[in-house]
Parts: sequence; C-alpha cells; structure tokens
Amino acid sequence: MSNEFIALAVPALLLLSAIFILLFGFSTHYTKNRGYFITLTTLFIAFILSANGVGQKYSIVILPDIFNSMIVYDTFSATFISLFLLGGFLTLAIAKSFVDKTNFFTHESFVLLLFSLFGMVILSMANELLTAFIALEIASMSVYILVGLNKNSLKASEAFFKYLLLGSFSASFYLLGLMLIYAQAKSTNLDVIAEYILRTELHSQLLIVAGSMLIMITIMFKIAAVPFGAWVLDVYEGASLPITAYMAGVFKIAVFAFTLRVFLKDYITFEAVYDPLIIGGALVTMFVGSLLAVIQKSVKKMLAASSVVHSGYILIAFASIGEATSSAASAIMFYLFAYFISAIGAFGVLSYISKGSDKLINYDDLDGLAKTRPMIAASLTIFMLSLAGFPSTIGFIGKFYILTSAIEAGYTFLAFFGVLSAFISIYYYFKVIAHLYFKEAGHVEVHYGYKVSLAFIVLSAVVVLWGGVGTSLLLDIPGINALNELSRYSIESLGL
Amino acid sequence: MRSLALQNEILFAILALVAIVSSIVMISAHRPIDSALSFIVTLISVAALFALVNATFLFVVQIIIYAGAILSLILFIIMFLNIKDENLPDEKHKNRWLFAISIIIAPFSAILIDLIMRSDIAVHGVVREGFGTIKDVGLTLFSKWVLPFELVSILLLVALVGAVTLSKRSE
Amino acid sequence: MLKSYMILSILLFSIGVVGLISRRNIIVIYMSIELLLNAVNLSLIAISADLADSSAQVISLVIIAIAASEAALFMSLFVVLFRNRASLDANLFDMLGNKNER
Amino acid sequence: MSVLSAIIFIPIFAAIFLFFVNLHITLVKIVYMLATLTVAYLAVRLYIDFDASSSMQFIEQHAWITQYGIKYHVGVDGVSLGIVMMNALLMPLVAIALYKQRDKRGYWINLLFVQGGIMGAVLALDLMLFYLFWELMLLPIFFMIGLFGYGKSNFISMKFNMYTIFGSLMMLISILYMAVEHKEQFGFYSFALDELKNITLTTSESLLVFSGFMIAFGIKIPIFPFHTWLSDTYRSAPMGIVIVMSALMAKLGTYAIWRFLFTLLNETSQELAPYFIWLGLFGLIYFGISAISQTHLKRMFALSSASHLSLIVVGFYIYSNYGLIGSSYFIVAHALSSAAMFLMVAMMYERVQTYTIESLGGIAKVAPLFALFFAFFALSIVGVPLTAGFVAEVLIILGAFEYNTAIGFFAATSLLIPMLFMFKTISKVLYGETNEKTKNFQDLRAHELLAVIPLALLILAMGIFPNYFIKKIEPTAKAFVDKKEAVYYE
Amino acid sequence: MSDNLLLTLFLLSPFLSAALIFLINLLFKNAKQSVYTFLALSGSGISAILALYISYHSYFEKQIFSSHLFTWLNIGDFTIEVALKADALSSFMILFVAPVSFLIHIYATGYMNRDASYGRFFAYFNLFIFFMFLLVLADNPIIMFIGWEGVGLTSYALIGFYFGDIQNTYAGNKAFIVNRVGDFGFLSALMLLFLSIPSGGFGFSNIFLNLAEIEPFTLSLIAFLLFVGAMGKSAQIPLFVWLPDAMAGPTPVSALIHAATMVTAGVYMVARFAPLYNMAPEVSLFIAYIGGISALFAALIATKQYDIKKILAYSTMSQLGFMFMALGVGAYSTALFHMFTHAFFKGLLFMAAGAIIVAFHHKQDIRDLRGIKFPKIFVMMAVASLTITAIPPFSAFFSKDAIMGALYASGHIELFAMAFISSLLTAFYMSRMMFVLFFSKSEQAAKESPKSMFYPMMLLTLLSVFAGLLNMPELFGGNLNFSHWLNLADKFYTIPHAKEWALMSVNTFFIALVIYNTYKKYAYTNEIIVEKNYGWVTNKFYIDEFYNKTVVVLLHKFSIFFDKKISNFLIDEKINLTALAYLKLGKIVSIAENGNVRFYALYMLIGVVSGFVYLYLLLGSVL
Repeated sequence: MSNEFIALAVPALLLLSAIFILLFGFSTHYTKNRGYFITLTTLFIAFILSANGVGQKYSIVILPDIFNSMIVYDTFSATFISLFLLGGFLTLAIAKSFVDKTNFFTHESFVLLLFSLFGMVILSMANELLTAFIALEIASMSVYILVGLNKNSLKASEAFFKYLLLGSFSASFYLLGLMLIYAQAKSTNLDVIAEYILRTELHSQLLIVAGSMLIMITIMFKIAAVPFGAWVLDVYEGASLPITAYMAGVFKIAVFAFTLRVFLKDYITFEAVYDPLIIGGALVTMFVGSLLAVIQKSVKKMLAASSVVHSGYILIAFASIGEATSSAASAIMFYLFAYFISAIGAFGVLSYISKGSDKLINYDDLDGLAKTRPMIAASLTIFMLSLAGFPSTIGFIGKFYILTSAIEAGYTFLAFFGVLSAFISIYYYFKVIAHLYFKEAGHVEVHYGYKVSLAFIVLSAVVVLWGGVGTSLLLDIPGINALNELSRYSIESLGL
Repeated sequence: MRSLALQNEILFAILALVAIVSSIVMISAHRPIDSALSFIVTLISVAALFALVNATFLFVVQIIIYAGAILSLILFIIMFLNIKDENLPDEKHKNRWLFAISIIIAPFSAILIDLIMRSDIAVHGVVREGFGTIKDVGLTLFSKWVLPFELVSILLLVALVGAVTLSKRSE
Repeated sequence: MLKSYMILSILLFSIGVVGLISRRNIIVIYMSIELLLNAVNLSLIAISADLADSSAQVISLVIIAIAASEAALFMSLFVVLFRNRASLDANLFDMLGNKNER
Repeated sequence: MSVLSAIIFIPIFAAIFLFFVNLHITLVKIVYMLATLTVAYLAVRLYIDFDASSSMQFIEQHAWITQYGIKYHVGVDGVSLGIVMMNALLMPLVAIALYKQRDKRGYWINLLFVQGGIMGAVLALDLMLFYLFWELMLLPIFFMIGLFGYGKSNFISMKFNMYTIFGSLMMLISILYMAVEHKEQFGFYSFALDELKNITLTTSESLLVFSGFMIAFGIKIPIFPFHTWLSDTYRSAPMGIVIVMSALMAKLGTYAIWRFLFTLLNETSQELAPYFIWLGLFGLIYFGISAISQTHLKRMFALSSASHLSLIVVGFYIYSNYGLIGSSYFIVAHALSSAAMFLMVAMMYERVQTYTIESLGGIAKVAPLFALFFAFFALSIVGVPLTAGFVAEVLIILGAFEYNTAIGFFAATSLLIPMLFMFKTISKVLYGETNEKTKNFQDLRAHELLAVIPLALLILAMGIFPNYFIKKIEPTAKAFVDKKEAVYYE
Repeated sequence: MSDNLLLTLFLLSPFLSAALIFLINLLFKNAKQSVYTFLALSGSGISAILALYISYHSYFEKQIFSSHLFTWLNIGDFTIEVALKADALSSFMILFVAPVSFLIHIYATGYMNRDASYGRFFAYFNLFIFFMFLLVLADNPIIMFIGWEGVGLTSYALIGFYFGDIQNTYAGNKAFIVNRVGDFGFLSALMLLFLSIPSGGFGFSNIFLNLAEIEPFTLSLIAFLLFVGAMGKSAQIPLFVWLPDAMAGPTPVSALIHAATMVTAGVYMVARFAPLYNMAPEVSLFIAYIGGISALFAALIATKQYDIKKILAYSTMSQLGFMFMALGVGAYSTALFHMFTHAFFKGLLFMAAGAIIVAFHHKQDIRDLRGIKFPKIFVMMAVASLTITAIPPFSAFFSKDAIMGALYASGHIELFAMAFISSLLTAFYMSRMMFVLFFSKSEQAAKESPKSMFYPMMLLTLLSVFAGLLNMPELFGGNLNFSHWLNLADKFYTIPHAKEWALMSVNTFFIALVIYNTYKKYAYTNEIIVEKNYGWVTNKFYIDEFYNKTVVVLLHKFSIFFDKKISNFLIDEKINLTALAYLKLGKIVSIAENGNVRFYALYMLIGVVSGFVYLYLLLGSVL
C-alpha cells in the first residue's frame, strides 16, 4: 500500500462511513448497536491502515496539482492520525454502556464523531493555514455538537453554548491572524511563509508576528491554556463523560499536532519573541490549573482542571523548542501519547462506572471501589499515577522528556516550576487513589457488565505501565525505546 | 484618474463612517431588532466597500448571504422566539461595560493599527480586466483552492447535521 | 487604500469584540461574532485588490461559508437555550462553573 | 538474570502474582514466605560470595532507554551489602512475628513490593533506575498507611506521600540537570553514576544540584527540619511498614547521600560537610530530647530513630574511614535493633491494644521472656557494649573526634541522650506493678521467639565479633577515602 | 596451664555460670534452688581460686599473664584486640575482687534464700563479676570500657532487682544514667587518646610509651575526661547522686558492687593511667580536691542519715574520696591499698547490715533498730567500724594513715585538713550508728543468721583485722610489700618518722575523743529520736532536688518545647498552613471561574491585549 493511498483512504473511509451512517440512520434497519459497530469497525480499519504508515520516515505532498500542496502526509501526520483513530476507537469501546443507556446518543452522534475525526485527520496533514482552519472547524463544530447532544440537560446545553460562543470568538482571532499573515506574506502555505520569514528582515515581518500571535491565541484557547481556557471546566462538566474523554484525549492532541507543525515550520524563527510569552503562559497555566484542580470536589472536574496543567507542561516543551529542537519536539510527541492514553483511560473508567448517567463522579463515588471492582480500581490507579508522573508509568517518561528538554534549552527554572506543579498534582491524583482504596464502600456492589469495555480499560492500563518500564530486553514488544524512535522519526519527517 | 481616486477616498470615508456608526449602534441598541437592523446597514456598507475595490462577486455574495440570508434568519429567529421586551435581559450596566471593554481593547487596536501603518504591505498590483468577477473568482477557487472548498462543504454538512440534531425535539 | 481598509477592519473587529463581551443578549453577541468575520473579510478583499489576485477573495468566500455554518449552529443554539430557559440572557447560563465548589 | 536482579524482582513479581491471583490468605502468607526466604537465601549467598577485597561487584548492565543513555545497571559494594542483607533478613522475620495479626492480602503484597523497591534503590547504579525504585517503594507505604493505619491514616498517608514526593521531585530536577550537563560536556546523555561524576559544574550549579538531592534524602531520613511527617506517620502506620521505614527506608536516605551525593558532587559535599555535620549533631540532640516527653511508644521510637539517623548522617559527612565504616555498620545495627524493637512493640500492641507508655507496667513480672527481649533490644538501641550499636557508635565518635574535638564531644552525646528516654520507657513498660491491661500479658509465643532470637543473636554477634562483618565494608571505605584524598590534593 | 587458657577460664567461668543460670531460669520455671547455688558458687569459686593462683605467681614470681583471644576490630590503624593481661596491678585487683565476690556469693545464697528470683539474681551477679574481671584484665582501654559499661549495666539490673516497686527501677535508671555521664567522659578521653597515639596499637603499654608525644593541653583534657569517667563510677562529686539511691538493691548487691568492687573501678582506672596522670599534675590536683570535697561532703551527710545502708553508702563515698585524694597527690599504691582494705571492711559492714536487715524484717532505719541484741553480728560490726575509723591495729589504720601521711607530705595542707576532718566525721557517724544500734535500753532479740551468711563474714572480719599487715610501713617494720609489688609510678613522699608518729597519735587521739563523745551522746539515750532531722545536712544539701530542678525538669521542658513548639508549631503548622493557604488561593481563583461566559471572553481578551502589549514593547525595542 502506498502511503499516498493511505493518506487519501483514511479520510475517505471516515467520510464515507459517516455519510453511510447518516443515511442508514433513517432506515428502519438501523439500530444503535449496528451504528456502534459500524463506527467501531471503520475506526479499527482506518487505524490499521494508518498504523501502517508509522515507523518509517517519509514525507509526501498529497496530490500537489489538485490540492495545491495544501496537505502533506508524513510520518508526523501518520503517527497522529493513528493516535486519533486509536483514541476514537478506545473512547467508543469503553463507552459502550454510555451508548446503550442514553437515548440522545443517536446515529448523528456517530456521524459527528466520524466527522470530527475526519477533521482532525485533515488537520494533522494540513500544511496551509486556511485548510487547517477549516479542518479545525470541522472537528470543533462536531465536538461542539457532541457536547450539546443531550439537549434535555441544562448543563449540556449551557456547555454547548459556552463552547460554541467562545470557540467562534477564538476562531475569529485565527482568521484575523490569517489575514494579517496573508497581507504580509501573500500566502497561507506554511512552507511559503517560512521561506518568506527566512528571506526578509524583522521590520517587514511585523504583521506576521502579530498574526502568528493571534493564531497562537486560538491554539491556546483550544488547549485551554490560561487565561484562554476558562471554558474548559464548564464544558467538561457539562459534556457527557465519553465526550469529555474524547475532547481531553483526542481533540486536544489534534490541536497540538497542528501546533507542533506550525511551530516547527514557522514560529521557530520567532522563538526569541514568543518564548517569554509561552513561558509566561506555561507558568500561569500550570499554576492556575493546579489551583483549580486542587479545590475540585468532583473527579471529572479535577481531571478537566488537571488537563489544563498538562497543557502547561506541554507549553514548557514548546518554549524549549528553539534551543533543543529535536528533543523538545519529540518530547512533546511522547508526552502527547502518554497523556492521551492516560486521559482516555481515566475518563474511560469514569464513564464506565457512571454507566451513562450524567451525574458528576465525585471523589466519594469512588469510595471502596477497590473492594468491589479491584481491576477497575487498579487501572484507575495506574492512570492516576501516570497522570501524576509517577515513575514506572508512561506519564513519568513523558514528563521526564519534557523536563530534560527544558533543562537542555536552559530553562531549568521552568522545569523546576513544572516539577512544583507536578508535586501539587500528586495531591489531587492521589486523593483519587485514597478514595478508591482507603474509604469504605458507600454503595452496594454494582454490576457494570460490558466485559469489552473493561478489557480495553485494562489494556490501556497495561500500555501505560509498559510505556513506563517497557524494554525490548524483557519481551519482544516495542517499549519506551520504540516509542521514542517513533516520535523522533515523526519530528524528523517534518524535514527539519 | 486623480479625481477617481479622490472620489474613491471620499466614498470610502463615508462608507467607513456609516459602517462604524451602524456597528456601534448595533452593539449598543437595547432591542435585538434594532441591532439587527443597524447590522444590516453595516453589512451593506461593507458590501459597498467590497464593490469599491472591484470585488463585484463578493459584493453580491455579501448582499445575498449576509444581508439576505443570515440577517433574515436572525430576524426570523427573533420573531419566531417571540421575544418580548420584558424577556430581554435587563442590562443596567451595559454602558459601563461597553466603555470598560472599549478601554481594554484600545491598546490592541492601537497596536495593530500602528503595526499596519509601519509595514509596507501594499504592492499596488495592477488590476487586470475582469478582476473580481465571478469567473475570475471561480477560476481561482477551482484551480488553487479546491481542497478548502471541498472541506467547507463538509463543514456545512456538519453544521447542518448538528443544527438538525440539536433543534429537533427529542422523542 | 489597503491600509485604510485594514484599519477600518481592525476598528470593526474591535467594535465586534466590545459588543461580544459587553452585551448580555445572545443574539447581539452572535451578531458581534458575525461582525468580527466581516471585518476580516473586508481586509481580505482589500488585499486581494491590492495584490490583483483573487485568492484572498476565495478566502473570504470560504469565511462567509464558515459564517453560514456558524449561523446554523447559533440558530439551533438559540432554540435550545430558549427552550430551556425562555430567555437569551447570557448571564443566566452560569450553572456550571465553580459556584458549587466555593 | 543475575543474583542481584533476582533479589530485586522476586519480591516484585511475587507481589504482582499475589495481586492478580486471588489466593486464600494462608496461601498468600506461604507465597510471601517463599519469596522472602528465597531472597534471604540469595542474600546470604551473596554475602558469602562477596569478595571482601574489592569494592563494587556483581555488576549487571543492560540498555534500557537508549536514547537517553538510561541503563539497567546494578551492583553491590560493602555499604549496600549491609542494607541488602538487612532487607532480606528482616522481611521474613517480620512475617514470622506478625503473621497471626494480619489477615489482609494487601498487607503482604505491599510488604513484598516495598522489599523489591528498596532492594532496587539500594542496588541501582543508574540514577534513573534509582529514582524509579526510590519512588516505587513509596507507593506500598502509602497504601499500607492508608489501608491499615491507625488514626487519621488517610490524611497522614497523604501527608507522608506529599512530603517524600516533594523531595523526590527536587531530586529528579537535579538528576536531569546533571544528565543534560553531561550531554553538553560529553555529547551524550548519561545517567550512570560513574559517568556523571565526570562532569564539571560551577559552584552555584553544584550547590543547587546538591540541594535538590539533599532535600530528597533529608526528607526520607529525616534530618531537621524536614522531620515533621515523622512522628505522625510512625504513629499511624501499621507495624510492618514502621519497621520498613525505620529499619530500611530511612537508612536508604543516608546511604543515598553517600552513594550519590558523595560520588557525584564530591567537592561540594566536602565543602558543605561541616554544615551537615552540625545539622546532624543538632538533630541527634534535638530528636533525642524531643523523644523524652513522648507518651506514645511508636512516636518515641520514631524520634529515637531520627536521632540515631542524624548520627549516621554525621558519620557519613565526617568523610573518613571511621565515619564511613561506623555509619554503614550503624545502618545495619540500627536496622536490626529498631526492627526488633518495633516488633516487640507490635507484639505488645497485639496483647494490650495500647501504645501509651503510661498505661503499661509490670510486664516483666508476667512475661519474663518478653521483658528480656524488650530490654535487650532497647539497650541495643542505646548502644551498650557487646551490641552492634556500640561498635558503630564508637567508630563514628572516633571519626568525629578525628574530625574535630568539639564535634567529637557532641557526637559522644549519643551515649547519653537515648538513655534519657529509653530507660524511662523500659521502667514504665516492664517494671512496676501490673495493671488491668498488663496482668494477663501473655509471654512470647514460639513463632515470635523464632523471629526475635535471630535478631538478638545477630546483634550480639555483631557487637562481639565486629571484625568479621567490617571486613566486608573495608575495601569500599578505603576506595572512598582514597578518592576523597585525591580530590583533596588535586 | 597456659596463660591463655588460665585467663580465659578465669574470665569465662562466671560468664558461663551466668549464662547457664539464665537459660535454666528462662526455660525451667521450677528449677531447684540448689542448681543455681551450685552453678553460682562454682562459677565464682573457680575464678576466686584462679585469682589467688594468679596473684600468687604475680606477687612472688613477678609473672605477667597475658592472653590474646581475638581481634575485635581492625580498620587500618585502628586495631583493637580482645586481649587480657594480668600484670601486677590487675593481679592485685583480682586478688581481692574475686575472693570477696566469692564470699559475698556465699553470703547471698543465705540472704536470697527462697527468693522468687533467686536464679535471676545469681545470673546478674555472675555477669557482674564477668564484666568486672573484663574491666580489670583488659589490655586496652576499649575492652576496659566494655567491662566498665557492662559493670554499670549489671549494676543497673541489680539495683532495680525488685522491680515490682518502680522506685527501685528509677534508682537503677539513675545509677546507669549518671554512670553513663561518666562514660561519656571516659569514651571521649579514649577517643582523644587513640587519635593522639601515633601507631602501634592501643594496648596500655604502647599508650604509655607514646605519652610524650601528646601535646600538653590534649593530655590534660584526656586526663580530665578519664577522671570524669572515674567520678561517675566511683561516685564522686558531682556524679555521686546515684550511690545512695543504689541501696535500693538487695544488700549483697550493695556489699559487692557498691562497696567492694564496682565503685573502686574509678580508682583502679586512675591508677592504671598513672603515667598519664603524672604528666598532668594540675588534673591530679583537681582529682585530689574532688576527692577531698567528696570525702568531707559524704561524711557530713552521713552524720545525719538514719537508714543503715545509706550511712554505709555515704561512708563508701567518703572513703573513695580518700582514695582519690591519695591518687591526686600521686600516692597510687597507697590509694590502692586503702581500696584493698576497704573492700574487706566495707563488704563486712554491708553484710552485717544485711544480716540485721534480714533478721529484723527489712527494717533499715536505725531508729527502729535501737538496742538490737545480736552478739556475733555486734562483734563483727564493731571490728569493721573500728577498722573504718582507723583505730590501730586494724587494717585501715595503716592504709588511711598512709594516705594522711602522703597528703601531709605532699604539702597540700588543705587536703590534709579535709582528710582529717573527714576521718573525724567518719568516727562520729560510725560510732553513732553502732551506739544507736547496739547500746540502748530497749532491747530487741533476733534470730541467728544462717551459716552461709555467717562464715563469709567471719572470714572478712579476719581479713579486715589483718590485711593491714600486707603493706606495713617502715615505721612498723614493714617494707611496703604491696607498693613494691604494684610498682606504679608512685610519687614517694618521705616524712620524718617523728612527724609520722605525731600525726598518727594526734589522729588516733582525736578519733578516740570523737568516739567517746559520741558514746556519751548516743549510747542509752534518746538523742537519735529527738535530734533535729531537717536542714541542709539532713537533706543532703538538696543536691538531688537541685539536679532534679536543673537537669531533669529542664530536659523535660526542653523536650516539650522542641516537640510542641518547634516541631509542631513552628514547622509542621506552618507547612500545613501553606497547604491551606494554597487551597484558599484556589478558592479565590475559582471566583474568576464564575460560570459567566462573558467573563471568560473577557479573560481571553485580557490575555490577547496583554500579549499584544508585550509584543509591542518587545518589537518597539527591536525596531
């Protein structure tokens, strides 16, 4: 299979499947289960397809004549695409009970999920600002709607409202930025812009600097960096758990995928200009995020707030990209993977035990789970440890790379603050563990069913552990080294 | 030629003034219907500004889609929801807010304007015949921008699906 | 001429932002967002004219399409919100947030 | 897999096995005993095979995270051998003594886990590997306190956790900093102890790196003023973990100072040594005096441990043959004594359900064997002659006097201070009239004797024939002192 | 018999007997008393016989026994051998320690008869002897220190022997803790000494060879610190407080440990380090003064005591003061000779007191024991009392007189005066005790003591009377055999015989006078009942109270201060507060998170504007 084929086949598959379900949904033969399995199968096939493209180093401009070099398929995008698809697959697989128990999860939901994945796929391949924007909008709008799916729920509607309003607001900043860049560079293609920047002096790049700044603001909004991320707690709270998992685990990574590309191609020349801003953003984000996470009473909101903190960590690596390009960039890749699998797992567990109800999972709801459901509790513990960056989990390795790259870039103090917020994060993550294990069960034993969901949760937990200690010494399964290689290839395929 | 340029500038000044004033009225009017009406004025003056620089196709699109479709939609919604005056939010501190936010945003605008003034972005390209016509735009669209065009269609589909999903009464 | 257009566009954009934040009426807020997009379009057209290249016009065409899709979503939002609360006051929708945590 | 890896991983795998396989509690205990006894056997073999004429041996190395030069790199030398032995010996003994008291699977799983963690941390020669185990051993302690602790165990386990992780994270930054420096100076990342020591740091850098490490170790030990987690944690923790903490984990902190700080930042350590010696001496006296007014047995012994650990820190920082050998000997001696002492306290608690000193008395009358061992272990903590602690204290004090007479005198107060509380405790607990609680005090049972007798014999053997044991440490100490001289004369 | 075996057997026989008794006691609850008796007596008996054998050879053949058991420690230069050596001094020590302890063992079999803890008692007892022997025979100071500490430890166990009464245990604690203060000094001294000795091992001989290389200040410091150790063990001011309390133990314990053996360890140690002390004259003088003050002080307190054992305890302290005075002026063998005689008569006094105590159902107050009728005991006690008051020709007359003579001759007349007054006070309190006990109108009869108690006392009576002959001064035709045997670095003071005669006579005369006066005061009167029993002397000058206030209470206060104020309040509280403050800050921040979407947009706007302001400032500086 040629890579070019994969690059076209994956989005096409997603699109076709989406449209098929959309139409099929009106048929009487449609049942929720069928829709569910069609979606799962699509995602699985697409994942297998895209995973094929992972592991070698290449970079192909897709149909340059037709698409005018607007999308590029390289290891970088292949890796991310596989991640999205895997993420979508895992979210859906774990959320079986949610899909079954709720009546608002109609066939349109599957369609929107597939559309949003389609948007992300394009986003990760986009090499042009407008294409990226539209892809981002496709993904965002699908997610907006997914958030507001449960229109009987006031909370969901409110979350939808906030997300949509602020999202549109931030999108207009992106467009303003795009306009300014276009005004100066006369192009929206990343390569052309990069070439323009290299060619000219700073005083004829003023609008590019300002425009990039505006685009960065949109990105900051999407990754919920402070002060642009005020929405995140509310929206995560209002959305149903699988959707939250999807947003935290998949959508955020998609944004980062695009960000990383833009950064490595264009921003890197303005590194001196943006570094202080990103550093400031990282510090504020980590600080405020951990403040918010500490006071939350519900696990879901805590995870939401902590996802802000994780954005802060990634910003650290972004700040270090200029000085320690390759290590920082691959650190981001690795960290994203680490965060992705841990967050999907954590939210997945929550959605598994919430059984589709829209109630918040409070800390108290976890009491005594270790007694009744040891495997679930153990998995959740592992996810928490990973999010907290505890050694022997993948989260630690991710944090390790990020901190190393920060120190390598000379930002030791930034690493120090990162560590400090990791320290604070210990509190709220371990609080979950404490509730799981130390409190007496407040409720009677519940039968959750859905062995498949459980299996995927446990599988994610195993991956988290293996990503923390895995070595080819022990078993012939790719471990940390392989992941590392992968992220390095991805970064190198960007042609740096 | 000079007189044409001058004429253009005068026209621009008038249209700009109309656009700004009407947009200010739009954001400060109490009743949404007033806002919508003044917004139409803004949109039309913007459309006129399009026309001023030969973007005839976009002028038409602006009038049809914005002033026509979207604004009608807004008006329709306002009517449809039958929002009465007493249902409107009681915005006691509206003017304070407007003032405060204007102050806050002033540096942003000032900086951007300053940056624009400083940069030498204008290339004064020579406008060829038929520039901005539907043919011209269409050729560009289907030669260079096929992908965004296709993607936008998907975006619209998404919005459509979403609007239907959300608006239909749940069974 | 280009710079005048851009300055006007920045001014309109700012006015849009002011309206977006200051107003409680969601419909006005929505119109402010549309104003933002329009402001961007204005500049793009001017750039296009200056460059004598219709690419920027295509971009603004796309932006108009995006605005249309946003419009669709906002319309359904109005419906949903009004159905829930019988009001379009942005301030009323603050059920989420940290009030209950304090 | 070499013997060291086996020692590290047998308990960990046993723990994982027990976690996944839901066995009956008796079987759990049997598996526990099998695993720990295997480890003990391997450790004894290790001790016998240990070549007393060289320092680091049994080295095993594998690549782990290649891009960052992180290796699985373990080895044992004279100083770590002691901790390995203690860890291997104490675990089965603890189980023998306590097996009737604990019928929860988690208890034994966590103990196994912590054993593996400590083994790994002691044997690791790669900083990342060390960090991994250093953190890993924390987890079972957290669980143990939370699950089986007393009082506000929830809060206390969290507090303990936060304290120690704070230290670890500071250390992490230091480790990373050194690795990056290594890359900048030699072109590749490395976390190996013997490669990282080659890097050169400016004074302020090395000070910062040093403090990162020192905070971690200082909290674990604990040294003043990082000690405030101590007494609550000890009071709340279940006995198995108290023994692990006082006998092994705290020692690991002092050991790590020597192993890592002195190797990596030799010059800085030597420059700062006087401050830490004084801090240690202050801790010795401070904790000792704090212990006097304690009414809770575990708290008291916690402070007493802290006091002695401060002395061990002093011994290491003296930077001499005597200090080092004394301290490493003291690590072992104190591990034995404090573990035994806490075992006795655990047995006592099982019988009287109280830890309050005031509510006890007259046990010697009804339970002579218990009294005998209690008093013996208490005295061995005080360091009376013929016990192991005496030898160690003499060596440390000798080193202290060699360093500076005034410091010598302060170090020698370790003869006095523990007595002040220990004798009061012995009197109050064992002597006097029996009361309601103690009048039916059952004497030691066979399995309890089985646990404490080896400890007592070992303490005596190490006190009477220290030379046999010290010979294993000496080459390590010699290598260390030679290195110190080298730095000194450069 | 080889030296090795001989010394090992000598050392180990008490140890083995102790260990066996211990095991039997723990394992067989109902073991017969006779088993213990046999083991205990054979243990100490063997060592007594061996002691006599060793001393015989040492005395007559100047033989030095030495034995090397194993290497205790060997780190570089630091080599400590477990080596035993019986030179003249050690032989002299075991000459009286082993037999006296054997006698006290025999006595104890009677005294402790049918005691529930009979076995345990003898286990401790023999263990004590073991440590004492180790102390005496050690060939290097570290091993000596081990014995030294071991002696203290067993003494602790024996004082608190009857632990049912917690006060006894406290007395034991006090003894051990105070002793440890001394040990602190001792060990510090050893460390300094070790570091000052260049190389060649840490045996005594090597130490003394290298003394010249130690710088004077360090030497003085070492000497002083060693003496601190001696102070603790030999109950000298200021570390004497434990000795009176130590009388809580059974009387044989008092006889053996707190009269004959352990308390003399300090004297032995100073004598052992005689070469060192000769090089530190100022410390020696200090020792003499401490000895003098202790002697006087203890004698003064003894005059107002009523507990028969306490009187004897203070008298012990006082006599030890005499010995230290002698040591201080360099008359080492004189001091040791007094120690020798003291072992006998003080042992005897305690045993007699013990007999009385047993006979009168553990009454110890002499006011309750007035006019007891106990002829044999009376005779023996009278002999012992006369000996201690230095009435010729009893043994202590010679030893004490030699001390007085040495003090006088050394030129420190103030020391002599202190010694003189103390000896008068000794005469007073001893005769007071005797007269109150035996000369009274009221008469109480008592049963006879068992033979096992009686015969050892008999033997000691004889020894008290005649032991003086062994070191007769020239004045009486003797030739100071002991001094020659010991061959210590004595400073020999010679004073004219006339003066010596005069001293003796005056001394004896005054003592006689005091005894006469005491007789008038106490014999057949109620003086003892009516005399005032309050005031400074009766209350031992409030020294205990003083220590209690300053040391014990202060330490406790410090402890609470450290624990509560510093650890809890200053550190822990602050850390907790920081955490709380963080939480509070979180709550404050969450006010911003108020759920109103317009505010969220406002935050975004603020972010945008501040970003642009930053950008503009930066670009402004660039452009």
